[in-house]
Amino acid sequence: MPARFRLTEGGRIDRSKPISFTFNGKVYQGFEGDTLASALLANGVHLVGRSFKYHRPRGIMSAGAEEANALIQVGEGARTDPNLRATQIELVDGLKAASQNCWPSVEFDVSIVNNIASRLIPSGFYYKTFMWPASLWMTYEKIIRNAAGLGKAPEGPDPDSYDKTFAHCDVLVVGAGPTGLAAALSAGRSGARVILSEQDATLGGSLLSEPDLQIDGQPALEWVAAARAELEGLDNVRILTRTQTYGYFDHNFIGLMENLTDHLPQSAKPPKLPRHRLWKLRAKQVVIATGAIERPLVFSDNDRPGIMLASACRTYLNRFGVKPGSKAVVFTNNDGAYAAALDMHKAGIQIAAIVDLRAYAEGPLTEQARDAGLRILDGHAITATAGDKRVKAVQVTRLSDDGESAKAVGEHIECDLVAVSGGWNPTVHLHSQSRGKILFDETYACFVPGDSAQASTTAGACSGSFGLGACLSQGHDAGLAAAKAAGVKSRKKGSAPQAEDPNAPGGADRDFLPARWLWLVPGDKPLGHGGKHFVDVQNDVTAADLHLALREGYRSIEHVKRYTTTGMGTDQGKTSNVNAIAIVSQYFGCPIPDVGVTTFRPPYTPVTFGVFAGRDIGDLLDPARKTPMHALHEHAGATFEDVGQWKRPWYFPHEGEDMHQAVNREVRACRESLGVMDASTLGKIDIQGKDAAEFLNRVYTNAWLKLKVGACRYGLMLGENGMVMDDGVTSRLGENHFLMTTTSGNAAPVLAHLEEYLQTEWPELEVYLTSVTEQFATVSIAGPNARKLLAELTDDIDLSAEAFPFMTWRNGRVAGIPARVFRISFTGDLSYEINVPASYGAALWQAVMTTGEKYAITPYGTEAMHVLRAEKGFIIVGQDTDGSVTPIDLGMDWIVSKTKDFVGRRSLYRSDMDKPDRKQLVGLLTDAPDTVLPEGAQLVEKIESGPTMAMVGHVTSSYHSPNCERSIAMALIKGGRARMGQKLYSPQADGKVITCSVSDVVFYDKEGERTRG
Amino acid sequence: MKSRYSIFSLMRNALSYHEKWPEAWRSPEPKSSYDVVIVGGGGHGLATAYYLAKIHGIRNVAVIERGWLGGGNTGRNTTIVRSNYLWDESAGLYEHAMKLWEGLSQELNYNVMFSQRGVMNLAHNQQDLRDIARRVNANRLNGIDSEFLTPHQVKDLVPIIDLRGNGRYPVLGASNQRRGGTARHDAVAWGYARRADEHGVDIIQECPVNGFEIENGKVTGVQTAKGLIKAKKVGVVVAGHSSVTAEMAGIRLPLVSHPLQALVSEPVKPVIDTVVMSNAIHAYISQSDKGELVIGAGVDKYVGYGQRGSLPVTEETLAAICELFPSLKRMRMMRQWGGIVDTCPDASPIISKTPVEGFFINCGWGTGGFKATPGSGWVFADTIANDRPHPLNEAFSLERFNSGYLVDEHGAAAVAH
Amino acid sequence: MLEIKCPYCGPRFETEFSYGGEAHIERPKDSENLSDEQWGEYVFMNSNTKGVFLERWVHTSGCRRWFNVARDTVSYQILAVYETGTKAPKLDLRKDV
Amino acid sequence: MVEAYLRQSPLSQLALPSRAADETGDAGVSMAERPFRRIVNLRGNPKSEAFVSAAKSVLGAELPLAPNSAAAGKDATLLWLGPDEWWAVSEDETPPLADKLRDALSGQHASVTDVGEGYSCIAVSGPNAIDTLAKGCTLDFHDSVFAPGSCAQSDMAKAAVVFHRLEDETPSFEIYVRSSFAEYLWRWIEDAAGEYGVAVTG
Ligand SMILES: Cc1cc2nc3c(=O)[nH]c(=O)nc-3n(C[C@H](O)[C@H](O)[C@H](O)COP(=O)(O)OP(=O)(O)OC[C@H]3O[C@@H](n4cnc5c(N)ncnc54)[C@H](O)[C@@H]3O)c2cc1C
Ligand SMILES: NC(=O)c1ccc[n+]([C@@H]2O[C@H](COP(=O)([O-])OP(=O)(O)OC[C@H]3O[C@@H](n4cnc5c(N)ncnc54)[C@H](O)[C@@H]3O)[C@@H](O)[C@H]2O)c1
Ligand SMILES: Cc1cc2nc3c(=O)[nH]c(=O)nc-3n(C[C@H](O)[C@H](O)[C@H](O)COP(=O)(O)O)c2cc1C
Ligand SMILES: [Zn+2]
Repeated sequence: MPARFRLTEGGRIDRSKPISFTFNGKVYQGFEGDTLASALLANGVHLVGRSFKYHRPRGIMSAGAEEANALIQVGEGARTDPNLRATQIELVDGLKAASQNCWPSVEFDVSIVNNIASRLIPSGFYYKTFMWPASLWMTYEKIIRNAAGLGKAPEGPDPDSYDKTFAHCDVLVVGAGPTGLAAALSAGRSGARVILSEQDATLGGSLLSEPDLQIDGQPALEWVAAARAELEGLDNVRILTRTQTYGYFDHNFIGLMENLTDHLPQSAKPPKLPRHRLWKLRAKQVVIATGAIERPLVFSDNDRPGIMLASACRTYLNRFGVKPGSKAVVFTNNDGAYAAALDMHKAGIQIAAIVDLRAYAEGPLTEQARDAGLRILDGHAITATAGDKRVKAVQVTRLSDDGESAKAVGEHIECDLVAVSGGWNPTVHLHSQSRGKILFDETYACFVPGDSAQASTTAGACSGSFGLGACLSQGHDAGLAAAKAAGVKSRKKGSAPQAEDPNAPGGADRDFLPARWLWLVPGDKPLGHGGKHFVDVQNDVTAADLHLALREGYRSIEHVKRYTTTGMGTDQGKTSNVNAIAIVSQYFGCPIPDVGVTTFRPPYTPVTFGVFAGRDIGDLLDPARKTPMHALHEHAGATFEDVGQWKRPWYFPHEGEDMHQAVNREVRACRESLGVMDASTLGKIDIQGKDAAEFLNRVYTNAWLKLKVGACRYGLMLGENGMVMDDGVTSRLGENHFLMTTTSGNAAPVLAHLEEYLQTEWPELEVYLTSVTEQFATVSIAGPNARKLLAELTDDIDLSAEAFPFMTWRNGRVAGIPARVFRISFTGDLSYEINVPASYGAALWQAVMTTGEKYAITPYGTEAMHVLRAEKGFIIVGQDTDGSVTPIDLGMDWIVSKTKDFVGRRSLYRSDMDKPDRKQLVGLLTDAPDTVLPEGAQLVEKIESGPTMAMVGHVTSSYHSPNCERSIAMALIKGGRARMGQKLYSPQADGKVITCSVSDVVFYDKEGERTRG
Repeated sequence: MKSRYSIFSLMRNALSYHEKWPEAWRSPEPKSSYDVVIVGGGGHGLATAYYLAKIHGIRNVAVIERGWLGGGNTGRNTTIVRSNYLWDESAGLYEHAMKLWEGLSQELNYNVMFSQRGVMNLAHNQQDLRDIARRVNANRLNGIDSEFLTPHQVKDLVPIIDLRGNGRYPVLGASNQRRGGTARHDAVAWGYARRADEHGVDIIQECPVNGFEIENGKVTGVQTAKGLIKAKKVGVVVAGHSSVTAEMAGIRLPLVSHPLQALVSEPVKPVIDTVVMSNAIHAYISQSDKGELVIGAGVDKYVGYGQRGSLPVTEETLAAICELFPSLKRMRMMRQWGGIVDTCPDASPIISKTPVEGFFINCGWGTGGFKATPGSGWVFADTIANDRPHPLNEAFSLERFNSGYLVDEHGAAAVAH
Repeated sequence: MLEIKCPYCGPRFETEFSYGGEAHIERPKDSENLSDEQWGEYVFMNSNTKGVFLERWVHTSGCRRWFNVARDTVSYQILAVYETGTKAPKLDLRKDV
Repeated sequence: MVEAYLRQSPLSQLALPSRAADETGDAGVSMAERPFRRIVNLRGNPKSEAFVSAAKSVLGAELPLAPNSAAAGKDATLLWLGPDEWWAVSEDETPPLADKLRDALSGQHASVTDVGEGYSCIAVSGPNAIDTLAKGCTLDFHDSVFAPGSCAQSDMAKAAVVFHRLEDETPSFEIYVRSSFAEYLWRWIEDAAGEYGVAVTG
């Protein structure tokens, strides 16, 4: 059964492909090529939603991206999308759509009481009330929140995937109306790499709504088809339909969002095709050909369903073959809207009247309407409208000469459609986003682009040229010029397409003038006393609201916007902003440009969050860096900890063990027999050059010139502010060759820090730095049996304490693999770090594990390592320091040279640096040896009864130490070193207090015999 | 008092079709001289003027604003208010502000919609957990409400959160300040403006300050687009433009100004009832009373005076949001903008006297000064009125960058917002 | 997203670079003899220029070289790129400030 | 030397051969791991006659001096990485170059460092190779900008990489990535190429 308002022929819909969909639970039919809006209109459905604040019935107002009214919830559950514009939703089989912001239904919405009470809730009412009693605000707020919002957020994780891509081109053309097509053709023919972006599914722009125009001697749409075919044949041109250019950023960087699958039924979506794609495009040149948007008139109760833009009526008729009503009143201030009257008349819609604000209606189209015998009421205005869920009548009254008031009693005209035109606004959004100037054009009463700030031009209706002929030639010229400016040497020229309008006097170059600019159409009652003159229909902002804001001193247009919320809806004021500005200018009696405009911001129309994430979510959000031995650790059941981007084994629980038990076992193994850990993640920097030692001397706090080849030394690195930045062991591999290690998380920052000083402060130093972090896999063995194990694995290194002492390194073979073995220790036990080529890391690990079996070799993770080093009082940069700690604070004066300069040195001597109450690193021993202080616990000198207590410091590291058989902690305490033995208290969140005393920070093997043994 | 706002005045005015509402503030021409000129009509400047008049009885005050009042960062921030800062000095200052927030609507007779819906900072790794514990403990001992939440408690408060964070950013816990929340940013500026005006303060908009008159090391006036205005004392509170403005008085500051961006989604019915912040993955989210999701992103790394942020930052932030809240992937960004924030090396503000006598500076609030607005104005007014820092802002002197006594709120304190 | 012309690798996107703040600030050689204030000036103070700013960048994801850039901090237009250790070229500062 | 079979490539965990088995017919993108490349990082001053000629004597070809360009040496492919930095990349079987370079350059301000163990190489080719790479990299891979024979250091997704475009009719790239990022990057590219069809090859 064909829908009631569908024409039997005409339009670009495919009548052979019916589509069924549901709206508010009811099933309807449409055709391929329909939008949800056109299909609803074809079925006579005009009431589609409720407004934000007053919950007034709202219909479909436009036929494009500017739609402010017909916002729809599409889909269900996790795959639902709120606030979609019905005018841009392509109809797809099985589409489920529903009205939003209404309860229980769009037909009967209880919140309509807000409309009745609207006198009490003008703009900004909430700033003036809900203040008493103060305690009730949270309750009021809850009610306000529930009433606000439009659609509903999805209810589960989005099952769809999103994509993003970078792209480059010589010329981006935005908009594929006649202007954009002409530009793409001329630029494409010249050989430039062109991208053509069109938000619609189809090329043609406004031509899709034009029945009669001709271009280059053929019907306009045949020209469009030919243009498309030609462009598709050029391999230097890419056409992106369903792709809005949403943002114009610095350096001609442009954001586009492509919709790839929303128009396909679920079953027809290719499984690996993402839903939306973000294009991040660098264009050498941009041609903005985004057209213009028709402006509504601001008159009394201008928001009823059935009140639409005149151009939208033409689009529904000509593009979709849908009659938007059966009896229409056209309301205009210009000649252009007569095209809508004529088209509707031709299609059999009764034109009850054309109400024209102009004192005398004239113009080429006006004359045609006169000739066609249509009733024209010039010098008249619609002063009131009636109809609950759809407009059913208007009151038309003669205007005073100045247009300020309506005379006498008007005529009541019945209708079910009002087609409105208040002129046109060029779509200058992108131009303005690019920081291009915009100017006010007095003739057309609209803002037009001024000078560009970036490599872009505007052309066609977007630049304020409304005739088709001008659009085509401007587009053509802009495309050519852009290609040239992008440095393309033209292959061939071609001439601009020529337009004709066989039916129209004035030909294809007519625009919508003459017009009369009457920004606020008088109603039958004073403003604000009865009917509502909506400016922003989505946010329910009326002209009276604007006046109220101005009266209250919110004079800047930016204040007006924020106080009334005009232009702040999902449409961002595409149809309302200019009207609001004009009404403000009238209030002040100043020229419109003096009011200024609010800032155009991205996006042009809303862009899905998911597309910004693309595939960079889930396990691709951030690289999980893995060592060569990772799989073995996984196999061994390790629990991993993130250290920077690295995955490091945290501990290796045996079956039935909790973390505590596992860590205790691992720690004990390292002291009693043999532990092994994967230390591959340590940063490694290869340093070569004749000034390498001098360089180290400048970046570390201690001295490096005399380190012997074959030896290693611990170093501390500061920032220029004197605070500890990193530490690690550096080894001298040759006279001019060092290998530096850094903490795992700091490898890149340290290399960057070194390069910075090398290149910018000391370019005279002959030093090269190369990251070799991943060149080596590092297996660290620790424990009394470490030497024995190593002895079994190597036969070419003399492991005796004399030949291979602590803090030296040797080359040799370990398990047959060429290796460099360092005798260094972070655990405080006999320990070796074996470095082998990374691809042998797993092999070495396995060899060590197998050979170590007889020593009950125990793999240990970062947690056990932390306990072991804490037993020795070794710091971890980032845990025991926080960017506000100096080496002196750490008690590491011994490593700070007094005789040379180094990065950060001078900062250590500032006046506040040697204050006795600076926080210093000390140990803490709890009174109850089994109680482990929580890390992050704060300490006080005495317990007060009240909530506030003066803190003296906090716990940075704290563990149960199996080797000390008690808890141990490290803490930064004000003047800590002078407090040895002092009792401190740590109040816990649960009210308990842990008592402890200040101690030395080394808890185990104070003499370091185990390390050196 | 000119016209009290209340439900009754609203009803009364409804009868006269809201045609009789008085101006919230005047738009006066500047006088030739003032006791104090405040440069910058953001929340901090307006609050300073208000407290100067209200508490210190200094009513001959002008606030000089380059554009429209509240149009700087006050009008473009993500509105998060909390006081759970780490160091004693910061805690003192922000908690003072918090107490003022709690009575601000009544104090100003302007509903600033201060919504104590709670502010949560997520922990994603072991070091986050340590830092949070340290801060929560410190807060409690400073008398600031602060609690640790387990992942399950987080989920209860924010049902749409994905605790697994897909493995990369699991939610291991959070700190929570229940008294924290949001406030309607514009209303804060407007409310202070209205009350300051009522106390006689002249608010001069659309009037850039171009220089200062300084004689013998003492400030005597302000050069503006509307001519020279004499002043006994000058307080500069211009956020992103602090270096530029201080330079006019020959003062150098340790600030970097760069764009910080934010964005809002389309409005929807309530989906998230608290404020959730994740420093590790750069995302801050709350839902405004109107229904938009208000999302704060990171800063562009470079110096910038363009009130816009770059796309990579948006991508990173929204990826984080999608990661934490997978059901929000289909929501859409409605508007995106930037503000210019002035960050200090230690992420703490400067509220200080300067080498120029009578010339005071309040800046360096960086990405997080909205929450301090009432407190900042309060201590700054006190400092200006008495020519010496109030104990609450003593630590925030300019001098600290020489002596080394920094109040380093980086890292541990969850800096931003 | 800025496009920065690395003097060595050619034009690349902003994300390949790291920012290094103000250029031409030399590290004092005799920090010993500086007052706290002079040292504080070197470590912390910043011109933070609105307008054409001479700043340092490093091509982190490319050649890892440091270099200098003259950039308008309002329009973000890049007026010049030049090597570390060389003087800023003469610039037409009227442009777009 | 221990048995070479004990060596493991960074992508060995992904079981690429089994992925190769479910290869699709008309894949837009082919992917493969090229493990165990030997890479020597060479630093020196290209304006120094001595440096350039010493390098040439070992490598058998001039070091490429034009930015982002590659050259074929006797036993190694030479990639320009920066104004004073190159890679000499060779297959595992070829004789090691590092020591020879070190000898030839001794006494000069230069550095020679083996780095190959720290990298894996992922080959990506096919009609949609460029579309795929564009998803993760800001570089313009168009023929007119990044012709066959070009190379560049850049980022791919969130990994730092070196691209080398091979002299091939279908777009073919080799992407060198630090081993620890290899698995991430492989999966990222595989996912990005999904819509074009992916074939994993030997
Ligand atoms: C995107 C974003 C999100 C943020 N989110 C939060 C948050 O969630 N929570 C939080 O606490 N903080 C947040 N902040 C920070 C917060 O907005 C600021 O710290 C705070 O608003 C600063 O207030 P102000 O009054 O000092 O500055 P502003 O409001 O910027 O006021 C300064 C005023 O000085 C004027 N001015 C400048 N130069 C001159 C001159 N020469 N002459 C006259 N007038 C001049 C400016 O026009 C401006 O109006 C955010 C900031 C941004 C940009
Ligand atoms: N006589 C009149 O009253 C009058 C008024 C206005 C327009 N016109 C006619 O309209 C036509 C204007 O041609 P035109 O090509 O300049 O404009 P157009 O409106 O025909 O085409 C603009 C195209 O840009 C697309 N677009 C807009 N913003 C976009 C974005 N951000 N991203 C992607 N696509 C976007 C639109 O979907 C549209 O297809 C001419 O035929 C002109 O005569 C006439
Ligand atoms: C908390 C908050 C909520 C906002 N909500 C909206 C909104 O609902 N609609 C809208 O258009 N803009 C909204 N904005 C953004 C403003 O329109 C505007 O972009 C911002 O104040 C910056 O000003 P500018 O874009 O004029 O430079 C909001 C801003 C903030 C700070
Ligand atoms: Zn480079």
